[in-house]
Amino acid sequence: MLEKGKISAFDFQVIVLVFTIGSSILVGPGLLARFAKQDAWMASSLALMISVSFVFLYIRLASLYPSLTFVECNEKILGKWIGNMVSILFLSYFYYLSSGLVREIGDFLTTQVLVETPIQMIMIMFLLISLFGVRLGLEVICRTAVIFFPWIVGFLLMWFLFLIPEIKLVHIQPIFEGGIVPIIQGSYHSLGLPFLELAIFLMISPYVTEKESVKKAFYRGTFIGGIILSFLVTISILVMGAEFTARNTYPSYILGKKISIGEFVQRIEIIVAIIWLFTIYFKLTICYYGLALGLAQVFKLNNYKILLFPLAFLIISLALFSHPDIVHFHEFLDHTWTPLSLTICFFLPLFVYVIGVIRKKRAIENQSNTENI
Amino acid sequence: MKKKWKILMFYIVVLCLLTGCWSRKELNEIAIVTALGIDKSEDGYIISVQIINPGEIAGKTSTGRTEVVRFTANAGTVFEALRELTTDVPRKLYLAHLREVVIGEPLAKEGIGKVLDFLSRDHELRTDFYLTVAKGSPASEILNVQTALEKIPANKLFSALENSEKNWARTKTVKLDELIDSIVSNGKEPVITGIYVYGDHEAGGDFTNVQNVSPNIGLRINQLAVFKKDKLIGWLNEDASKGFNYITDNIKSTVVNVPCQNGKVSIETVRSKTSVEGKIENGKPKIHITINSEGNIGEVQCEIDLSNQESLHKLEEEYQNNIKDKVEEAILNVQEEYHSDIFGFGEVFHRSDPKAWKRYEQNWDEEFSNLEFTVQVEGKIRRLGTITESFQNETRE
Amino acid sequence: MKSRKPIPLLKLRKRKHSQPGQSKKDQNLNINQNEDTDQEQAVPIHLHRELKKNIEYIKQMVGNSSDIVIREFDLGQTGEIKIAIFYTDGLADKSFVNDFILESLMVNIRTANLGSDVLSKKNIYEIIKSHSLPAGEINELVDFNKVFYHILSGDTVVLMDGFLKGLSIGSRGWADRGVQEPSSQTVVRGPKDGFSETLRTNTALIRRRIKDPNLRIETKQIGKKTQTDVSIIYLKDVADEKLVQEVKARLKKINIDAILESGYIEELIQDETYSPFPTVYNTERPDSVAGGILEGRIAIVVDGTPFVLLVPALFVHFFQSSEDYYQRADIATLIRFLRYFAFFLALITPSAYIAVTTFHQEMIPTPLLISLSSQREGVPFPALVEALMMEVTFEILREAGVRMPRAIGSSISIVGALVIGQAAVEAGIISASMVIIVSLTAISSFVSPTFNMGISVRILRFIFMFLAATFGLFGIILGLIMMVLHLNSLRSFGIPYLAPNAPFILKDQKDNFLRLPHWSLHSRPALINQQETVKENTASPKPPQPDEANQ
Amino acid sequence: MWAIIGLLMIGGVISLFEILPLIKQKNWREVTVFFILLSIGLLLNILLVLRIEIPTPLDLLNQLYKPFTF
Repeated sequence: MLEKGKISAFDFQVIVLVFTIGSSILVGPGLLARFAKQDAWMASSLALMISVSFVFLYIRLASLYPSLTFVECNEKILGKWIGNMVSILFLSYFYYLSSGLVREIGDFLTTQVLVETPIQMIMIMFLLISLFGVRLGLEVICRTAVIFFPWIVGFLLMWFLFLIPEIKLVHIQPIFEGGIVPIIQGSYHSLGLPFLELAIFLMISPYVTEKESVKKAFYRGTFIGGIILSFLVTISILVMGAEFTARNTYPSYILGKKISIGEFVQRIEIIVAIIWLFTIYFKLTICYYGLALGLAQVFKLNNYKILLFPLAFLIISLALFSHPDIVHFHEFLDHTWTPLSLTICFFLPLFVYVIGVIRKKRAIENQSNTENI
Repeated sequence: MKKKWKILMFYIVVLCLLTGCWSRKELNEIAIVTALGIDKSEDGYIISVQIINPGEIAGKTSTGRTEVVRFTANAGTVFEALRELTTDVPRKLYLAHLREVVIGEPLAKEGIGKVLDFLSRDHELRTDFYLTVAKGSPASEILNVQTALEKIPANKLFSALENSEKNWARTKTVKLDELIDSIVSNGKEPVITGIYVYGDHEAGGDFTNVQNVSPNIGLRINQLAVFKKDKLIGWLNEDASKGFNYITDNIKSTVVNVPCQNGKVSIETVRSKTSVEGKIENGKPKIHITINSEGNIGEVQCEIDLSNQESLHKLEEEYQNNIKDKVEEAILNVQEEYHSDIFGFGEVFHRSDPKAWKRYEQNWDEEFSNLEFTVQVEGKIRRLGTITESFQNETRE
Repeated sequence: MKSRKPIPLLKLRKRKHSQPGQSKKDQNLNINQNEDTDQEQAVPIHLHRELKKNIEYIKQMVGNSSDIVIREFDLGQTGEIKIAIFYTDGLADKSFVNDFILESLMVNIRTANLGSDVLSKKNIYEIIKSHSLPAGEINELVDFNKVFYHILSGDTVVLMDGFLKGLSIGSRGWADRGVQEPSSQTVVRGPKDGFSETLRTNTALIRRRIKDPNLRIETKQIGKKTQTDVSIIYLKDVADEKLVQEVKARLKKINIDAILESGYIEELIQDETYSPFPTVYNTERPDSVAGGILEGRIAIVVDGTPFVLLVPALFVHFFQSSEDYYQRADIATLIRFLRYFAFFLALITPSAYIAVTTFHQEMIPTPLLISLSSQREGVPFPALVEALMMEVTFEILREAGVRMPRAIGSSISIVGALVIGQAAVEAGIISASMVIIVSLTAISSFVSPTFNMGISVRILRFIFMFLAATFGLFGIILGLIMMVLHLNSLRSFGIPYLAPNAPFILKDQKDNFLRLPHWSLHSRPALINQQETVKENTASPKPPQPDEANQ
Repeated sequence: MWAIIGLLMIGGVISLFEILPLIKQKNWREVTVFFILLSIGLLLNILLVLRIEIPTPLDLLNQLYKPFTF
């Protein structure tokens, strides 16, 4: 075993939840509002409903071989060559996802907060801290998430509470203006962000000690995270209107700017940035961790930690050259990300699962056959 | 051996830290801009900024310099002009604490959309400042006025706008996102409160102005500017402004004068709630406005027997009529003169009947000009103030 | 003339370490002799049969040390029995030696009724051992290492001519500070006695609080030269057996020549050296130690210091004062929150100030921003340098205040701070707000009930300041994440440092941030002890029912 | 130029720290994988420093998934 740490179901639930919120909290509302206008909140809830089926698939896949990670499963089910090919495909998705997250944090900070700071510097710092976490192991990452979890929740609650006076119900009317099509379109696009990305937890679920409560924790984490996201989308639209939400690059940050209670509680948009930094940190760290662990398992190394520095170089460089500009990034997010995620994080695991089930059945049959003889 | 990588990481982090502090700006290196004025010039914009002189406002000893300073620059775009100001302003302009944006009337007539893009794109700008239109004088001149009582003129405008919206209801505070929202929306057109300089225009920048008990010059907010898309097309008069606020449910408190025998009674509106409903009747859109208003007697200047419930009912009726008149006048005025749906009736239809709205959306302005509407006012007078009967009845003899 | 070559000192040193020792009033201890022997092969230097040679050897070993008293005298009717006693002046209780050892050996033994036995050269050893020493603690000695240990730790050693063994009599008694009020951790309500420098006094203070036969006090000597007594104290039926073994194993690993204070032990047994956070708790208060032992933790008492160690020490322990349990639950809870808040303030305030004023001015309300920037007019340094200057000045003042003679210490430091702060502001070098920030930080760092945590905050504060000066709040967040990651990677004797928060243990939340009333503190901390977890079963107090009250 | 030297130096220091114990333990597989990944990473970063345009793989994906977007 490359990872000796053990995490509890509660830790797992927290990390799933934080992962779900991470990065979508800032990009999600804009993306949804672009497609579904004022019905974005419905699109978001619909996406949550659909995503339960993904989680279902992941849980079934994980329970096929409860003590193996996805990469190990692949090899066991598909054999050395095809299995490793599938694993590499899977890992390259998360390689891109890690670099995309690093890119997102860099873009956000350089447009909103630290404008003059070179984006490379921010990326390097963030990735270094993430490396620090990955290096300390899964247990430490999850426990750190548990420590920050009440803060994230507290800040979120505070933020939502402060926004209540700004709500204008007229903003979500008329309901169903464009019919069902834009809603489906919107929810389709938010599938890849973040629900399909949860496939990374196939790399982590074997390390949960309480096997029987993994399922519940996974569902609960996804569900609560998804509800928070829907809530956020709803509140963005209620406060700012669909037009304004869609037009802004980081609508939830602008949402923070709208808070003004008396002359006292205002100018606290940095809270949003803090929530976002925390959540995206854990998302990145989990991806980074899964990537390093998976790669080590593919190459049969006995230590994933030595891969971290080389991977850091790779992630930084991909983050810098993958998108020539922010328009490209948004284009990619809007049009390619969801189908790509569907291929890698849904059809691929589905394929592996189906083959796995067939193989297992056959093995049992063979066994009974031999017994009969 | 195990600790080595920690040490390595530590060094890398320190290395990163030592390489610099790029975005740093010390407090004494920034110039806090509280008001921004935008005027039109032949080939671009004249930008004027009002900068705070913090030492004068919060310092222990005053050196006799002015509390605010105005700078202007002329360039092709707003952004360029702001950068051009660096040739004049010794410090880096800092826009996050902007309270007021004043737009010159000629510019507003030409269209403010281009200007607004900068205001919503720049990362430093927040969305919590108010937008106003300078009436009768360029925006730069508005920023050139020293105000009495409030040391920072922009703050004076800011609080005056808030207070008058709350207590007078003939102005309206407009923030950036709301403005953009109504420019973009087809069923709603924007309004912005006007602002003008009264008194001796020359004396504005003179520091001695604020040393007078009654200043020679001052700033006053009044009237609402009617826009069509992003272009200013005219001004609402004061009564129509009030009517406008009644329709858009923007009344927190106001004063209504009602005639009675040989005089007037002032009624203070303390609560008002408007609901606007849109319906398609006989293939024609129709608007129905219901206003629920509650008031107290604020001042009595005539002989009226307030202890009599009948006379109170009469007053209530007058009160209702007064509001109704203003609302109707406002709508008719806008329908005839401006053909611009500043009340957001289009949005009402959009919300209540999105399918029908699709039909009208294209030529809504025309539809709006011929829109039928009914106004229903429920006025109630609840309290009489601290005295009941006016002593005017006694003084008559 | 000499029949035996004296053993070089160097060789002796090696052997001395392995000596198991027994001290006064240690009747109920069991000492793990077997554990000691496997550490280093002890080479015993046996006593010689001739007393003269023994005395000669001892004299040679201790040199001319004036405090070693050697008293030779003769016994028996004819004085044919030669005897000598040895003790260290100052460490041994002189009156005890005179009244109970010398008197009984020299006077009373003659008149004693020995029944059929006759005092003779043959049976003198047995007679002395069983008849004529009115002392509680007697040990038999066969080799010199033990002899030296006993002499030098204040016992009296009796050697007789013609025997290969001697006796040591517990006669320890030296000048002692006595039990005084602890100076480093004071409380308003609670016991005012504190540990002193004598191990025995300290163990007695603990024993007096826990009168349970299960309380184990196990002592061993650590330090090749100092032979310092180190006791571990735990409740056998509460403490985790594995934990006890772990502590013993770590103590056994120590190979050092001197232990002068418990700080030595602390550094030698802690889990992680490269960490600003303490993983061993130290206290001067017996009630804190007793509380810790009752939770299943293990106390390590070191002779010569009033600071007793408690392991495992988790992060939350450093925010819990023993006074929390003596006050009402509600105020104790509030005060705990205050402590965490102060910890946070002490850690973050200067860096947050730097971040907000140099990166995120949009966060400051306009009037405050105007006032801050008017204060900064004319200040020639960037905020970071300003903060560093003030922080360093403050640290110097604090250190000076501690080291200076007590009489002038506190007054000078206050005056120094006032003068430096005020003058610096008036000279325009430092902005007034920065002085406020630094004072706030300073005061906050004193709120922590233990000194240790205050130190780690002092170190980390500077790192946070640099982070804030480079990346603003982003840097602070990164720093916080890094700090929590590090905290999570720490363990104190195998127990996660941030427990019971991470891993989250719901059961232990009753005495974490909150301090629930005593009647609801049913169980001991889950991670620290596995056995006998139930602490108490008092029902919550209720007012008597009215009909009962009437009866 | 300095940036490249710096990059190479950081890469060198990291390999020094990470690889020496591995070589001592004769974990050749780890060493190989480490060096291959590190050199690709360094190469990419050096190309970035030299401002040589690296074609982004995402354009390929964009092309590939064009039919599936709506």
